[in-house]
Amino acid sequence: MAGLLLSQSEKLFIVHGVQDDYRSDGRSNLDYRPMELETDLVDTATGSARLRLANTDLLVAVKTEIDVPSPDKPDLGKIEFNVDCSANATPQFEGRGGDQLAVGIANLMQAAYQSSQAFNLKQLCIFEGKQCWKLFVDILILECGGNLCDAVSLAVKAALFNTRIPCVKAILMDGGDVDLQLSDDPFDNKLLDVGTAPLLVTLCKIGDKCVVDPSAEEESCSVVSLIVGITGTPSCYSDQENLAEVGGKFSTIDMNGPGSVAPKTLKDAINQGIVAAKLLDKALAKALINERKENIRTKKSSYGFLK
Amino acid sequence: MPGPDLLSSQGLRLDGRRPNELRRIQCKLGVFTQPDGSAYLEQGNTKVLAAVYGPHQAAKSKSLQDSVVVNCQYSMATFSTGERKNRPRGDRKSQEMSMHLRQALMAAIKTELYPRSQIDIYVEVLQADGGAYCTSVNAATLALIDAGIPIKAYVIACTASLAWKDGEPEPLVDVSHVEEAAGGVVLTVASMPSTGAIGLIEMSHRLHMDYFDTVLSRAMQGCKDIEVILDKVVREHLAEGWTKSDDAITI
Amino acid sequence: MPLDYRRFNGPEDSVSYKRFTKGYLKSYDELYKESLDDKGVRKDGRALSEARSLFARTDMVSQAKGSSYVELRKTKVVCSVFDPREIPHQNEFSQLGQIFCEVKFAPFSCPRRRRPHVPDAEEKALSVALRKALEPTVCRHMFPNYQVDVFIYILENDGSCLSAAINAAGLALADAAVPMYDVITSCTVAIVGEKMFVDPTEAEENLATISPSTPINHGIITLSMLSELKQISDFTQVGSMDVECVVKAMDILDKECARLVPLMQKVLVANVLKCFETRKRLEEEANEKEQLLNAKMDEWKKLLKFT
Amino acid sequence: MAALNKEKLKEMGKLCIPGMRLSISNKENIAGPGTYELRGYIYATLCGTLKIEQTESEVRTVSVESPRTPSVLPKTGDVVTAKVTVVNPRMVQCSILCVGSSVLVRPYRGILKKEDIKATEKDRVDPYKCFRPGDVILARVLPMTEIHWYHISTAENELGVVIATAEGSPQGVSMVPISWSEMQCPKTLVKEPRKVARVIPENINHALFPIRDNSTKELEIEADK
Amino acid sequence: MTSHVKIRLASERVNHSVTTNNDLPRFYTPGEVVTGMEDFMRGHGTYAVDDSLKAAVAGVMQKVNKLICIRPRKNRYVGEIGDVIVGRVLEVQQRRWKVDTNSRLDSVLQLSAVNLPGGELRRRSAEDEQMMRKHLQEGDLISAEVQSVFSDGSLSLHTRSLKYGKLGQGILIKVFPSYIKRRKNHFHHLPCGISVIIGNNGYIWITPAGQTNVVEGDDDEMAAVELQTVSRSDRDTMARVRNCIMALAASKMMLDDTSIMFAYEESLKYDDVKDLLDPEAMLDVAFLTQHRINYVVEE
Repeated sequence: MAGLLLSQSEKLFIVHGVQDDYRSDGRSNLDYRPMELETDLVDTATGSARLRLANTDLLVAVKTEIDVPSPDKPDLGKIEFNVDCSANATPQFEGRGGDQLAVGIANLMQAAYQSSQAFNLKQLCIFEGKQCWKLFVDILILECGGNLCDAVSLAVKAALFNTRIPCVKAILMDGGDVDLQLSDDPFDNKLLDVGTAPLLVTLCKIGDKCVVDPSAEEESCSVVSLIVGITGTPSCYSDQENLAEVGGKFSTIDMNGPGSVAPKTLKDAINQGIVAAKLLDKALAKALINERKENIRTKKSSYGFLK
Repeated sequence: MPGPDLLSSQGLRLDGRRPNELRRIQCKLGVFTQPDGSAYLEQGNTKVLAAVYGPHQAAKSKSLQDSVVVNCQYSMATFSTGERKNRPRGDRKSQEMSMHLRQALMAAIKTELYPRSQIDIYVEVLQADGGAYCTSVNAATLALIDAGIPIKAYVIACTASLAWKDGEPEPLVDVSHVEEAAGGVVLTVASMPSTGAIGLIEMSHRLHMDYFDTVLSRAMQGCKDIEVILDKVVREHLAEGWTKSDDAITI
Repeated sequence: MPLDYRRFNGPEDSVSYKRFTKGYLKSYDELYKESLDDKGVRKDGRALSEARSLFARTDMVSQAKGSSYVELRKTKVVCSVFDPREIPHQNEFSQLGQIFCEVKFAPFSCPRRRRPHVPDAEEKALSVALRKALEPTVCRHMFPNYQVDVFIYILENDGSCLSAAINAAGLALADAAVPMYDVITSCTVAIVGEKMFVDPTEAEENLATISPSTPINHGIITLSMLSELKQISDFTQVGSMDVECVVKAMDILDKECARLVPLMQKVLVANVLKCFETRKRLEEEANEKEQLLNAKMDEWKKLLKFT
Repeated sequence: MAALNKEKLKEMGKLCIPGMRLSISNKENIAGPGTYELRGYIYATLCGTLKIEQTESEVRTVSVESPRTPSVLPKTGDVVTAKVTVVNPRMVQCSILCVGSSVLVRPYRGILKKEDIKATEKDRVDPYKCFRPGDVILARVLPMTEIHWYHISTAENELGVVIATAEGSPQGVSMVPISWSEMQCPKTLVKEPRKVARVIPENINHALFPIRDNSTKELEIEADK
Repeated sequence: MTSHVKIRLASERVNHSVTTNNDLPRFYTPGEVVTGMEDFMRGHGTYAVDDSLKAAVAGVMQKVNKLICIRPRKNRYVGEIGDVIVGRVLEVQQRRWKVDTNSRLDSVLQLSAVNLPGGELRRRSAEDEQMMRKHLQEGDLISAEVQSVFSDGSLSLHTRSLKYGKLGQGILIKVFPSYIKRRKNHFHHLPCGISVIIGNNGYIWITPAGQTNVVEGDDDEMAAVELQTVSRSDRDTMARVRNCIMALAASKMMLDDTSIMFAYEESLKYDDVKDLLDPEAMLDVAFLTQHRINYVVEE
């Protein structure tokens, strides 16, 4: 994002603050700002989530379509990320103004979800070689207050957690063509297994230290930030006890911004990223499971942008 | 004549409404902190977010000496419709919508107050279930009010259609997507109900001259009804932000 | 998209006929065996930690200010760099100049045919990665408000094309006398389990991208270094791997990048020598011409006096 | 080949490539063009040869000279050669062709404002009486304030028009300066006003069209007598 | 390493309103007739149709003699001569700076309206222009006073006083200008040991008390002051004040030194400053502050 204009002494103040592990709003370098999450608020999508992290506001919707698997990977489904920077966020995004940022985030998400250890595309297969589900994950950025990547990954994971795929009742083979019969019952559907879905952690290098969850002001003080995608821990998302402790692996690492880093900083930062990602994953799982429990008890009413 | 099936034998519409009944309207002003004004509006299942930036300094190339530049962008989220859209904006339809939006709002904004400035109005349709344009106009009006930009009166848009009941014409207000798709006439009116001025009229499909007035007056009635609802919300919003220490009244 | 509508363009998406031959879809193990035999020798005879020999030269394209050609056996890349020019559609004052990168695959560069005009997603991603790698290398404050164009044309792709492109761009920038902080070198490693394929071919890259059924490390890491300053200018990773693996790969890449530096230096020194030679030759020629001209002048003057 | 190279190397001096550490940076050693300073050392930014110049007593400027035209833009304070493209009452627009002695690959746009034309009597300057489109001028670059436009100044004796053709004269016939503010066509003898630069002749063009000082002119006239 | 991550659900969303719904004033909405009488003067936020005066914005009426204004809940800053503002330099132009002051047009700071190092009035020469960027460059924050308002509504600023000028280290908060209470003094040294400048334009500047504006003095001295590290305790107080102001603004409360100080005192029961980022704590602080203000007003 085009940086905020800051004066040299404001930047200095922020840099000194990071050095001192005490930021302008009282957080330490490893603290996140409070977030708010809601799922299932877009009726036209199969799964959706809205995340608000301080001023950053996102809406993610998952739409499912039936597609033909690629010939190289006949037993895998497809997932596609698409980011749209709404001009509501800033007038700079008007027209095609937000495209560069949008493509950057979409590519990052695509890379993070590439490995089957991050997201198993086999669960989207309907009929090997013929039919599979294609998930369109549409991310709409409504307001920017720093730390977009982390927020996007959290909202995407929540939206996927909320996604219900209709059950296939029957597959009819008519010559070479496949005819699917989907269940009409809206409650007859399956949930996706998203426990391992990766979360992105942005480590913003300010001065000599790295901070998580940078605000827009902090982002403009930094010349380079490191984005790590770390796979989730499925045991957080499930009641089953005997799940193998997997996850916590890097699914993508990328550098952003015009600066460079020393190898040691990079090594420290990725370790810091793992710690942060595990905490994020736990908090997200807790929130999602709570919400699901709440919805079972009471009839869900969507808050959305009201209230 | 299309549309005999738009009304049931009991005189109810496909979604159970009466012909002159609006869909449920819910809204909120000031949803975001960064824009100068913002609003969220739901009309039935059509959901729209609007944000207003400005008035701020206009770019040199656009700047007008005697009035404000109003800049609108209408955009539909890719997931807003049943079928996924490929592009949120830039296609012909949304460009046309942006133009219509601008036209309707320009009629109300007191443009002469802000020379060399610019007002940006951005509308994001999150869910479209018929009447997305109307909801956008209404949401934009609320966002303008939230931003404290002077307007002559509420700009309200509403649609109306025509159905047949026992051989008699029966106009329908606030057309939903299903009714739109059924192929009847859809008349869109953007007006300032309190002054009676009309900013924009658009109609699709064919309608006999004789029935135009009835359909139009039903749409206008719809606008008036919506205005009452929105006015109430605006007042509530003002009251909510009211604190006692406010020294506003200095008589 | 410019499409010729007067002719039949064929389907948007086509499948190679090879897909229907036997043994097209090899199993993971088969692919693995193909890439690496029991003795730890790769298909092209290299050891795991052995990079392909690098051939590089400058001055390839006469129209460009600076250009280079880099070859890693079957991966062949041409790069040209042009003088700073105005940034189109820019209306904000920026203290730092910009680098515009465009990576293009030749239509015949790989088995899959490429669309000649429209840049596809991979090309766009490579362009962004290249820009990010070069930004910390170039002294951008020397040309505020202007941009330097870097064009990469990939003649043949057999893996590691991003590192090849970065290496080529570094040489071409130096050749164009664009001020730079350091020589930039880059290298890629493909990871499959415990094995690390340095400077992988395309087949090895593919193998590393396929997610194996067991939760082992896999993925690709590309790193570019400014070796004198000991700074990492770009780091990209995809796949799934744990911290130890990333750190180990970093060390390998670090060494490999350092190994390339003398090679690059040699090329650049040769370039300088050649430049001086040409300049000397040109100067000599100019002197000769001037002497001739002076002689002529004297002749004329004599004639003038005479008349 | 190697021997040859060695010989040449001696002749050229020390070769540099970007990132090479050249010397310590202190009061005695200053980073010059083609170098940068980092953590107390001077490093090279270009491929080329090392030049160490003794500028003042005990101060040495370390710089790198590239065999090619460096890919840099006109800097504040540089003297540039430019061609006038547009003249209007407020300013003169021109395209910058050379910086110092190096020719630019592409021209850059320059603006010469009315008040920057002359050092004295700034208010009474008329751009039309100083420049005409097509003139080649020498100018100094002012600090950059606008994107894509270099502000330049000719408010020095040595800056101003160097090559100009009078109206109606054939192409290629340059006028000869006859005073600070006038030039004359040697062929048609037309006099035109210009902001003339005082140039010290140094190459062949000046040999063809020598710039005569007024003093020598007088001598000649005397001789004629 | 302790990290702090909190994700709440929308169902736990906090309503920031601290309203006591008993004595609400009369609100006007656009298009509503304010008065039918002719002998009133038309002020901001109103327009005349035929013989009646109508509201153009949604808000409350403000009547000064015969001038009727409708004041909206929030809008862009409308400057008045003598207002104290905090602004950011956007552009360095010839003989003037363009300054962002949250008004509808960029404000102007003329080169002749600043105290340049050297003191006395000098002829503003070409060298000065080149020095302009040294004095104030893009991104710099300044405090200034509105000198005059141009006919198109844009503001002309001046910094010809020791208390105005370039700002050093600190935190800037942006709130809507209507939340700022107009006072005689907008520069406050709070008892908690820090200073705030509450700009009329809604920009609030928080800075350690020792750091007065860097206006005069030679360059070295200026640089030294600017580079000093702010001590941890000052930083802590500043962060607390920042979060308190954010809490008050989220509840749409009026801001002045009293409300900020009240909020600061109420917030002291939260030991950790970062706890004040939680919506519940924010509401709590705002509510208690409102309570105290009500109490003071009744006294």
